[in-house]
Amino acid sequence: MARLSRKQIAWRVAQDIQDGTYVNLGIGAPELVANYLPDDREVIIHCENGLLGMGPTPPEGEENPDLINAGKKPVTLVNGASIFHHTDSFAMIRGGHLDICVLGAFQVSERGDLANWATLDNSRPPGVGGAMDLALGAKDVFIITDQCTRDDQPKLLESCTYPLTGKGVVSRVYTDHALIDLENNTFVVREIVEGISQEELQNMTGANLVIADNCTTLRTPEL
Amino acid sequence: MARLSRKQIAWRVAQDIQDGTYVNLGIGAPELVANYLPDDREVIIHCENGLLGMGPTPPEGEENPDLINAGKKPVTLVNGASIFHHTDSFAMIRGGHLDICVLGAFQVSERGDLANWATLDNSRPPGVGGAMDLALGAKDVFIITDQCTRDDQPKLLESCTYPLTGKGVVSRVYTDHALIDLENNTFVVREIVEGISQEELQNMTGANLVIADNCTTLRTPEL
Amino acid sequence: MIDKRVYDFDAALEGMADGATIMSSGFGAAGAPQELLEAVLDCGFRDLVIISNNAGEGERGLIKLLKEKRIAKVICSFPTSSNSEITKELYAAGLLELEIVPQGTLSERMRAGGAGIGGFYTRTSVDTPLAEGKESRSFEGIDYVLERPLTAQFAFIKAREADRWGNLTYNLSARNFGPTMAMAADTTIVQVDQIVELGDIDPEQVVTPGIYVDRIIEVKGG
Amino acid sequence: MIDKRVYDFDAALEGMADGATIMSSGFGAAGAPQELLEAVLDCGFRDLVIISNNAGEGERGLIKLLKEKRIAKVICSFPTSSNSEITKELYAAGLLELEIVPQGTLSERMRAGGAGIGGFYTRTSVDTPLAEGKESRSFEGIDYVLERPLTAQFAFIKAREADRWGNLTYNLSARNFGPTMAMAADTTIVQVDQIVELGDIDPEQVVTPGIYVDRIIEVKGG
Repeated sequence: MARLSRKQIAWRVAQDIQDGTYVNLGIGAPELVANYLPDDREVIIHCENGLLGMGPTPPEGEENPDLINAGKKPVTLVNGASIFHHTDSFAMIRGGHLDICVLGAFQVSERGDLANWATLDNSRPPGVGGAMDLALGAKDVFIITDQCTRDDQPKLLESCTYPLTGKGVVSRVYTDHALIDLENNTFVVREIVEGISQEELQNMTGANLVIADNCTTLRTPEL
Repeated sequence: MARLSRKQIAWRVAQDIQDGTYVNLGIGAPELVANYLPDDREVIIHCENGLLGMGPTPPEGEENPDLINAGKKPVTLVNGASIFHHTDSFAMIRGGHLDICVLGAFQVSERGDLANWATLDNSRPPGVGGAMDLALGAKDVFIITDQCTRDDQPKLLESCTYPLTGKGVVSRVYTDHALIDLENNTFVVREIVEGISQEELQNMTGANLVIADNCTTLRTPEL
Repeated sequence: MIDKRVYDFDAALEGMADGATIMSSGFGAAGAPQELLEAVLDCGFRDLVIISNNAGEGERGLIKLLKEKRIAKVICSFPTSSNSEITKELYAAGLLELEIVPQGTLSERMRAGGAGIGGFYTRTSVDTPLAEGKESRSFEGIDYVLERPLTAQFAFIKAREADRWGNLTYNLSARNFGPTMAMAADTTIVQVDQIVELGDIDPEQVVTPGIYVDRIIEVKGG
Repeated sequence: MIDKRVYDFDAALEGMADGATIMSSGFGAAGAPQELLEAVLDCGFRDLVIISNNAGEGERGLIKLLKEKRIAKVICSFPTSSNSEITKELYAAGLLELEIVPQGTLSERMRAGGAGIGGFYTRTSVDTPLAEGKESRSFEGIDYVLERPLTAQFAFIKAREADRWGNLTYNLSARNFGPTMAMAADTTIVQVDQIVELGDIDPEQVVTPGIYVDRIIEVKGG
């Protein structure tokens, strides 16, 4: 069955990030988005640990352990970057100044609820990081996730069963099979990857899908 | 009757500011304290408008309109100074980080209440500035004031009649006639200027004075 | 391309209207955006609500707007200055509304507005007339008042340097309210001494990151 | 003369005891005061309460203290790291208490502790398990939870440069929690790459003013 790679999902997200956007890219798959931002756009990447204007990964041997991103990976700064302390960074996040935050998800509900920090397994230590701040603070929250878990459980649901990160915060979900907007407490499918039928997509989803009138095929380069 | 000048009161205050003290000097007479700090002490002067490490008044012609103190007078910076924005400056004040603040007063009560921002005359616009923040934030609040108003009304009272700046905040009062501590809701006289009797001082005060066992003569240079 | 530079005051003030709420940086004259304020005068706007530590100083900026009766209300910590009588005159004549806020509370309320804080508890103003009508509350035996965030449609700021992304540095104690006001307004308009190339400001020395800035106008000698 | 320099770790840690509450700067390994933390290990202190964004990273600092079971509790946003299993093991064995605080709330609570704020309302964690047991409140139809200030007996901070008054600069993103923790602790102890002469740090480039710093120890290559 046709399915986008993580890189392809990240590519698709990148196309939606307009010139002049301030964006925070969460740890994991969202970090890949930085690699696919079109060259003709100036997009300013925020890192929760106090950077605005993150640049590409440094060449091997030129990493600086004091210049890292939220995923604790070495990064660089672009011209026009700024550095600030953590409280100022989260004032920026929580004060609603970021246009977009891209996050991963365990579950998303049709009301836009996001669960991405804890499961129901209490044997492992929980950890929330900046996810709750980002989910509530950014003007738009974009989610990168698979349509289903590895054991074929849908991740897009009527209601989340895992503890929430934030309620009603998700704007748009990019999955391995589709691009889905959250509108009026409904999953509205905008784009579906080639080779997936609407029925197949619905079967992989734990809530009712509405197919947008102008729903198109989700195409990406090979990545 | 023997009476200290403003400069002499400021001199007396300065003697009590120990090496290593972080001190804020309020607008007016408190500003004079900076001129009399003993040379062998490092005292770091804070200005509410975002300076730590205020230096002396610049020579004429070398004033910088962007380098001023809380009284909006041109100042300089000492080696080791730092500059920060207003919210950080008041976080410093309100967070209890300043050792001493020297302020003027309209009235001080025997419970240490301070009134120094508004009278009962409503025809003039009120203005509080940073007085309330300083009065509550500094570890010790020292007051420079005259024992009486120009029309001979006592300024040290059982209770303030003017609107308060802060309740129970004053540690010590330096007047034109005496040095008086606030202890257990009582004015305790530590030093009296030469030529003033205890009775005369009591008659200029609107609350009961207790004379400390070791009360001495308040001596200052001619200034 | 992100380019926040504008080249005349009409462009700087786009979207402004009568009754606008404007935060204006500065402590006395240091850091006061006099040219931006005077452009508002020239544009004819009235009934302004000004949030500023002082209601002007000397002869320029807010004092000019006050003299022309363009300002309906000032939210400030200290409205009068030693070198102007206009605030006293307008207040005595009932032509100017004043809301007095302790200086630290004023600054912290703007920070709260910019940082998504719904309210905070401070000891400042407890047991004073400025706490009247405010909720109070005790934590561990210490009394606090509840203060709410303060935001504005516009912030006018004076800075030293800016690049086209809006990163700012300030000159010495002229920094004062600029960084906080830039966070707290819908539209932040900055007059700068000098516009520099992107990359000319060391990232560690940026005081206000460009994300808080909407428009920059160079005012030489401003 | 104000001289906050100390020359060995015993002097740096003076007054510490078993059960101490310590804020420790750093985001992952960037800005983590590894040598100060390891000095605590060498001094034998136990039952420590650590406030830090992460419960260690790699092999050093907090990880060493965890391995030696010196830490009773960690208040943090994210306790585990990709390169250490010790936190998971201790937690699973019931040997480590964890208090999970959203990262922005953690930082803001420390700021409140340093700035005299009695509490603040934030949207973060509303409708989540991390808001359980906390007061909630609605302002203008938006829900907030009440968060209280966080302070500590000690803050351990890594900085780039210091002068003898304790003015600090930081290196790039190693700045992270240092400036806030310095405000929030009774005693702030800083390990710096380099001690410089008073006056060598431009007043406009000081990130942490010396008023927040109690002791400085130079750790070359730290």
